[in-house]
Amino acid sequence: MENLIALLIAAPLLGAAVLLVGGRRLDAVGHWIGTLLAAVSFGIGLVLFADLLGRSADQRTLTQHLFSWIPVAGFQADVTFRLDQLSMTFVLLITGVGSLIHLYSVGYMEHDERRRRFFGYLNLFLAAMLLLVLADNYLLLYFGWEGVGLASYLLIGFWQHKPGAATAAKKAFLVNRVGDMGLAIAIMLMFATFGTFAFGPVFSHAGDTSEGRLTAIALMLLLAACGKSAQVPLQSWLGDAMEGPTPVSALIHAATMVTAGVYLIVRSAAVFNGAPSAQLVVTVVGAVTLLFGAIVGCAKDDIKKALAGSTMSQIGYMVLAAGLGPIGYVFAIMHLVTHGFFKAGLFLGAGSVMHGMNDEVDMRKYGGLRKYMPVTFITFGLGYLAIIGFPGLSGFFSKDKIIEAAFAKGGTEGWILGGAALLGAAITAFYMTRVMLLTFFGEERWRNRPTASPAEPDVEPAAEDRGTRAEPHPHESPRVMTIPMIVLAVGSVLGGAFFSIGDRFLHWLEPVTGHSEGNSPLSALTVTAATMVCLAIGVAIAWAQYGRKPVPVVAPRGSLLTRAARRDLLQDDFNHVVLVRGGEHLTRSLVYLDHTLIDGVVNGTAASVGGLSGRMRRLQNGFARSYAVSMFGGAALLVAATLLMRAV
Amino acid sequence: MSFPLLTATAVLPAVGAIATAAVPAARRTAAKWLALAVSLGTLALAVTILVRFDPGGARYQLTESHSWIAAFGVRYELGVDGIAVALIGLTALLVPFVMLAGWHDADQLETGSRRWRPTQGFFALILALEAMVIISFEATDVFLFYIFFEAMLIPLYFLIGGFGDRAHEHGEKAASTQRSYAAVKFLLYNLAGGLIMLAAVIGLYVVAGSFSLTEIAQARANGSLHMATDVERWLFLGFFFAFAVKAPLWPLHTWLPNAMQESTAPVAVLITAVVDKVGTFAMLRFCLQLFPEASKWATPVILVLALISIIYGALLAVGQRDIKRLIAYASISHFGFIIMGIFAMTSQGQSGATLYMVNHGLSTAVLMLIAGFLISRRGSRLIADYGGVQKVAPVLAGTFLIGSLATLSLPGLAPFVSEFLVLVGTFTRYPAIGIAATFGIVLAALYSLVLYQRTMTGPVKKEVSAMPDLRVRELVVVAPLVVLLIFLGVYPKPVADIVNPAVKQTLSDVHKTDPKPEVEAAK
Amino acid sequence: MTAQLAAYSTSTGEAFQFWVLGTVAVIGALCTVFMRRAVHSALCLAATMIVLAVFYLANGAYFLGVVQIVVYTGAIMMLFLFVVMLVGVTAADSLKETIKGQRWLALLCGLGFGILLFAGIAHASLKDFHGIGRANANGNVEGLASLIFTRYVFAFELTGALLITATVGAMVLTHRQRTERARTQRELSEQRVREGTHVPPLPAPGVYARHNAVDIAGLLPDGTPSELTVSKTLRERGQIRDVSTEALNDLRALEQRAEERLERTEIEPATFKRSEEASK
Amino acid sequence: MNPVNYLYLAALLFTIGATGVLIRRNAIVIFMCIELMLNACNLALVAFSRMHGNLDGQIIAFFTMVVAAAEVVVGLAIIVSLFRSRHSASVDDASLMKL
Repeated sequence: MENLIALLIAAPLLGAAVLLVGGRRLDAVGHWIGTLLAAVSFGIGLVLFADLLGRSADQRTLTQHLFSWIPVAGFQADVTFRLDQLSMTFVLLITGVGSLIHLYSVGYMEHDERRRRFFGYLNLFLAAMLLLVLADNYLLLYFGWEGVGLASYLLIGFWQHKPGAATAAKKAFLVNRVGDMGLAIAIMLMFATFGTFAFGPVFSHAGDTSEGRLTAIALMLLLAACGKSAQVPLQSWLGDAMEGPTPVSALIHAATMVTAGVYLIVRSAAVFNGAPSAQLVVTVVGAVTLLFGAIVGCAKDDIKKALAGSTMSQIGYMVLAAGLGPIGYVFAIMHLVTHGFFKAGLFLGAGSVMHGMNDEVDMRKYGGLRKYMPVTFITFGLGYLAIIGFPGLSGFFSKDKIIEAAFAKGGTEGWILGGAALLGAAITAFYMTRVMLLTFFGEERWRNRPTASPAEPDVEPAAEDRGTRAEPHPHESPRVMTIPMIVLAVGSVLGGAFFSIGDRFLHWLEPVTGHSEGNSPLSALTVTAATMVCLAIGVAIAWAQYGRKPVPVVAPRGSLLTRAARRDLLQDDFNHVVLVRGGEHLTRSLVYLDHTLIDGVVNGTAASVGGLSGRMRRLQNGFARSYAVSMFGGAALLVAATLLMRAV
Repeated sequence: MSFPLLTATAVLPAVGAIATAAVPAARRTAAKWLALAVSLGTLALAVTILVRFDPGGARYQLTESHSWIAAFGVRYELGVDGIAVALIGLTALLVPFVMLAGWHDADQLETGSRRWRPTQGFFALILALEAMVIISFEATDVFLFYIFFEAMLIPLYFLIGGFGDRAHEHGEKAASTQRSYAAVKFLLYNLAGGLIMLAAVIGLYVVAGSFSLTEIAQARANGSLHMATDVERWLFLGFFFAFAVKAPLWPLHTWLPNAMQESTAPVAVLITAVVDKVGTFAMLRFCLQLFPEASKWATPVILVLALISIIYGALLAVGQRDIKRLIAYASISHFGFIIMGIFAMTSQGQSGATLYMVNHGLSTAVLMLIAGFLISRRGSRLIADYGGVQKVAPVLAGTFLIGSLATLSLPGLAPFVSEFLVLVGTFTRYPAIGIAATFGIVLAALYSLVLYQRTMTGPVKKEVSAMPDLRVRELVVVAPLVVLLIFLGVYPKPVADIVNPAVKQTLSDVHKTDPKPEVEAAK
Repeated sequence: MTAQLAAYSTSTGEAFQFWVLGTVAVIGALCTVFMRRAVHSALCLAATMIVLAVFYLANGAYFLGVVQIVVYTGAIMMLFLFVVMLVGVTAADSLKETIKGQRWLALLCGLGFGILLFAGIAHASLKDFHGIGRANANGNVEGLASLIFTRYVFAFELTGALLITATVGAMVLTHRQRTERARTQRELSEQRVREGTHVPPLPAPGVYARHNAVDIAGLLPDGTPSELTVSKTLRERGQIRDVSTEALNDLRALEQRAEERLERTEIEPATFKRSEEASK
Repeated sequence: MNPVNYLYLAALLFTIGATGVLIRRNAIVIFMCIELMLNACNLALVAFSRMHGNLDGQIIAFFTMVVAAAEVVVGLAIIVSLFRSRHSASVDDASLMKL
């Protein structure tokens, strides 16, 4: 059984290799090869899952040792895979949702001549992500970690002819690199502390070292998580990442990339449990991001960016939960899975809408689409209900649990965190309702629209490159795109219930992450009630603002907060001014210094030597007599010298 | 007396150089093929060395020893340890590719006259350089090493000054002046270093009464040869200065950007991927073995300088407008890593440094050669003159991307392994410096991706719209290197196994052991 | 005083001789250096050398003394004089220094060197000396000969070779090889015509000059001397005598005398520009 | 009188000659000065030979004369040819050694 683990990764990797090296002759079938191999990986995953279920809870950890990767005295990095309940969950999520997105892309990318390459990148993405979750030591995890970064770089910048896309891709990679730096330092710390960075020994000996060290390691891991999961302060790349094709957004947000951070934290539970102060930081980061993303989501008119904001805040929920320690780990993962379903559904829906609307992304130019694309409407609607946590749907269970856990943290922290979570729930309800209303209800604002495209800063430039801005004819997407949406919708409806009824998920994960009931000041019922209230308020406000009165096609100037939120709460501007500008000045001045100072010293010496010799050269006036004088003087000196020698 | 394999490896290219130079002007192509054949033969010999070398065996193997200048006890002593084997392999491997890449570089100088034979000269010089580099990797006699360490400058001087890059924003005239400036600068820098080293070599002879590395190292080890502290330090500085110039360490680095910028891509590859390695290699072999105490004494300063090189080189790379210059500064940053790994005095650090020498050779070769192809197509070295190449020449762009990713040491590509080893090795002994050096990986990502984005992505520039994709010859050059990059990134064990024993011995020379982890969790 | 005496001791006579002739020698040397005309220098040098010859004799080096007179003052100085003649006897070169600081440096070095030598000699305590007598016991020349042809024979032969080489060298140096064919009169005249210079023969010296020495430039109608009339060699040596004013001055003197005789004194003697220049 | 005086005289003459070499421009006069120096040396040698009571000094003086003769011959020949080509015997005119 263990030997199958490698195949999980091998299948998509093979796909990537074949598709990228294969060349044009594969253009015709490339996308099917990619999809097939993703599905194959999913199949293997299912087989292994079945096998795990067949074992007793403590037997559910399989490891496969392939070969020794970097053998240097004392530094042993092996290519070893570890499949336990946690990684199994991820494997199923990644391959499952991933395959669906592959299928969807077949339709979505139909008209793109570089579709084969696209599928190659998708497969690479899956492979890297699988490597990340299956690694048995941190260095191998780092391998997958950076692999994910690369794949996201390639996919976000897939439409490379768009400068915006290329820049967004570069930005994503760089911000991730900052996180990676954290991971690298964490690994170095582990090696210096434990002499190894394999999961087993590190976790088992986490208790033997000082809390200070553990905190340092944990914080570095958190930095890494922030980078990948787009948590404040490293969240800036997520919004721009929308430059990529919509399936990519779905993949990044739902199945693969952003979940990696949560995985890292949960996986390193042993380390975090030993460092409470670090955990506090984690929760704070989670809470802040949760609100940050939600606020940003409210202001965006670009449907994808609005969804991106929601992703940010949902991941915030997960990180918050993960920061709560054993109380929250399980729920973090659970929310991650459910979120994987409905967020993928939402993005695919958004993609479907754009597909029907000539790649228009500005929601203010949508409206009343429900009768033109019913399937999309229904699936999207179910996803919407799921994400706002409508009772009975998956989001309800997972999010509710997290809010409870937040309160269960106890003390003022508990109240603050719980409050933040509740507030987040309200805002989520608001902006998702907004998206829903703007897109599928109201009058059809896309008819006889004003010609000139408005120039808000956050209007998606993607529209220029493919398709024209002629009046669109909304239509339902082809079957190959709708099927995945339907499947995901079903998942997002039933998932939560399936997991929570009888705490299935809890028992499944507990052996890995451990679990402890906190002592919540509030009963579960009160929390749920509160959540419902917030939800209702959010929806109501949204209805009041967008449902009742007509929506202007051109966004109103809006309040200060709105404008700030449109600009990602000015966080990008901060980066630009401080980092980009500062960096440019620094490098430019350094280049100047290198030329003038260091080179100048060298050339200066050369010049001075030249000048000196030029001056010496004047002594050679060519008159024999002056030479004679010097000779005579020299002779005199010699005589003097000899005499002195004799004298002394 | 068995077959002198090492001598053969060095002599073959030397003879080949003479033969190539002797080919009449009309038979230009024949000269090219002859040179290529010779370099391939050398590669075969290098592979033989690799096979015959037994990692578990004696420290120096395949040794040869003959009396040469008896008066000064100078001996013709050759011998290879794991590090040398790896680097000889790298050299012998790169040269054929370099030749293929520069197949037509000398043609533009052809005037058709009978007496003027630039093509023959170009290839002969490359072969001569190869011979000298190889023998300086093999030499275990300090004086012998010194001679070839210096002689290397001669062919390289002509390769830079004579066959330099014709592409220049201000036209042919400016190009030629720039070229000669670069060549002279290169020569003066290295000569200065060499002369100081010569003084140190003589001093060493005065102190030790022998030039033989093995003898002196042994004597140092068993304490029979005692050096006064300050004497040892001065000698160490003399040696180190020369090596620091050759493997440009801040602030002795400014010759490299000019040299790489003005020489054609293949020559630039030879400079940074092969010749500069002699410097770092010599630090590992001579500085540490001959002057262990002084090495330890100088370590802090050198580490700081290396750190500065890393950050400084990366920052300057970000600020460059010229593709080759950018790559040059990136190399400076990487050499910072190598030197840091050497002087971290941990087995991870030094193994990493040695692997780094090999991997950096490969990655720079890929990046620089493709950059060369790019420049030869467009006729400009300025980054701003490119854009959207990815659209018209996907294969070129793809390989270029792989090269850039290797430069930013992405896991899965060879440089990552070495870089991470160096970082870990440094961190375990000097945490602060290790962390500071980690910033280098972010900056590396910055300049690599900026380079790729500005040249390859974005809307297609008019000038590049007709650019052809990689030709077969170019593909033959690039593909194997790329494959090797990936292979060594995923499975570096073969090289590591060869290197590790030598590193262990070097560490024992300086009486250093790896710091123990705080918790013995490995057991 | 006899040779025997001079051989080993220094008599008061010799002392007297030394001081007198020494002074002469020094003066001669100084004159050699400071005379403006090469001829005078040569003569002064000859004087010094003769004095030295006497000193040699006084020191018992009879052979050298004779050789000094015969070879140096006889042969070498004559050689010098010949060359001087060739270059121009009357040619006087100014002692004005052209190279900046050369003279002062030279004097400084000379002074310092001299002082050093004196100091050295003084420092070397040379009190006792055994005279030359024993060495010259059986004749000075025999003594020299026996040494020359025994101990120094090799050096002697070498000097022979040296002399031969020198002679040959001198011949090679002074013998000018004609690189181009000498041009015939016809060609020369044709060239003159072509260049339009001196188509007629050059004017003869002494015309309008009331004087017919070769080194005197003939006068042009306005009374200015014409260099062309003097031969090239003299011109190069700068040995042209300018008598253009003499005649006029004579005339003036004559007229003045005539005036005096006729008691006409009020007439101011006309001043001639040229004569003034000549008097400068 | 002490024969050392001869040495003093020789030194004096030598110095004068040397100075003359340095300050005169006329090649011929320079040569004369050189001769003067040589003679001074000879005088010193003769005096030495007298002091030491052997003839070696005189022998050397003799050789000096021979060498001087040879030197003068060649030197004058050079002067002559120089004068032929440049119509001047000034050494400063022959300043081709200048860079």
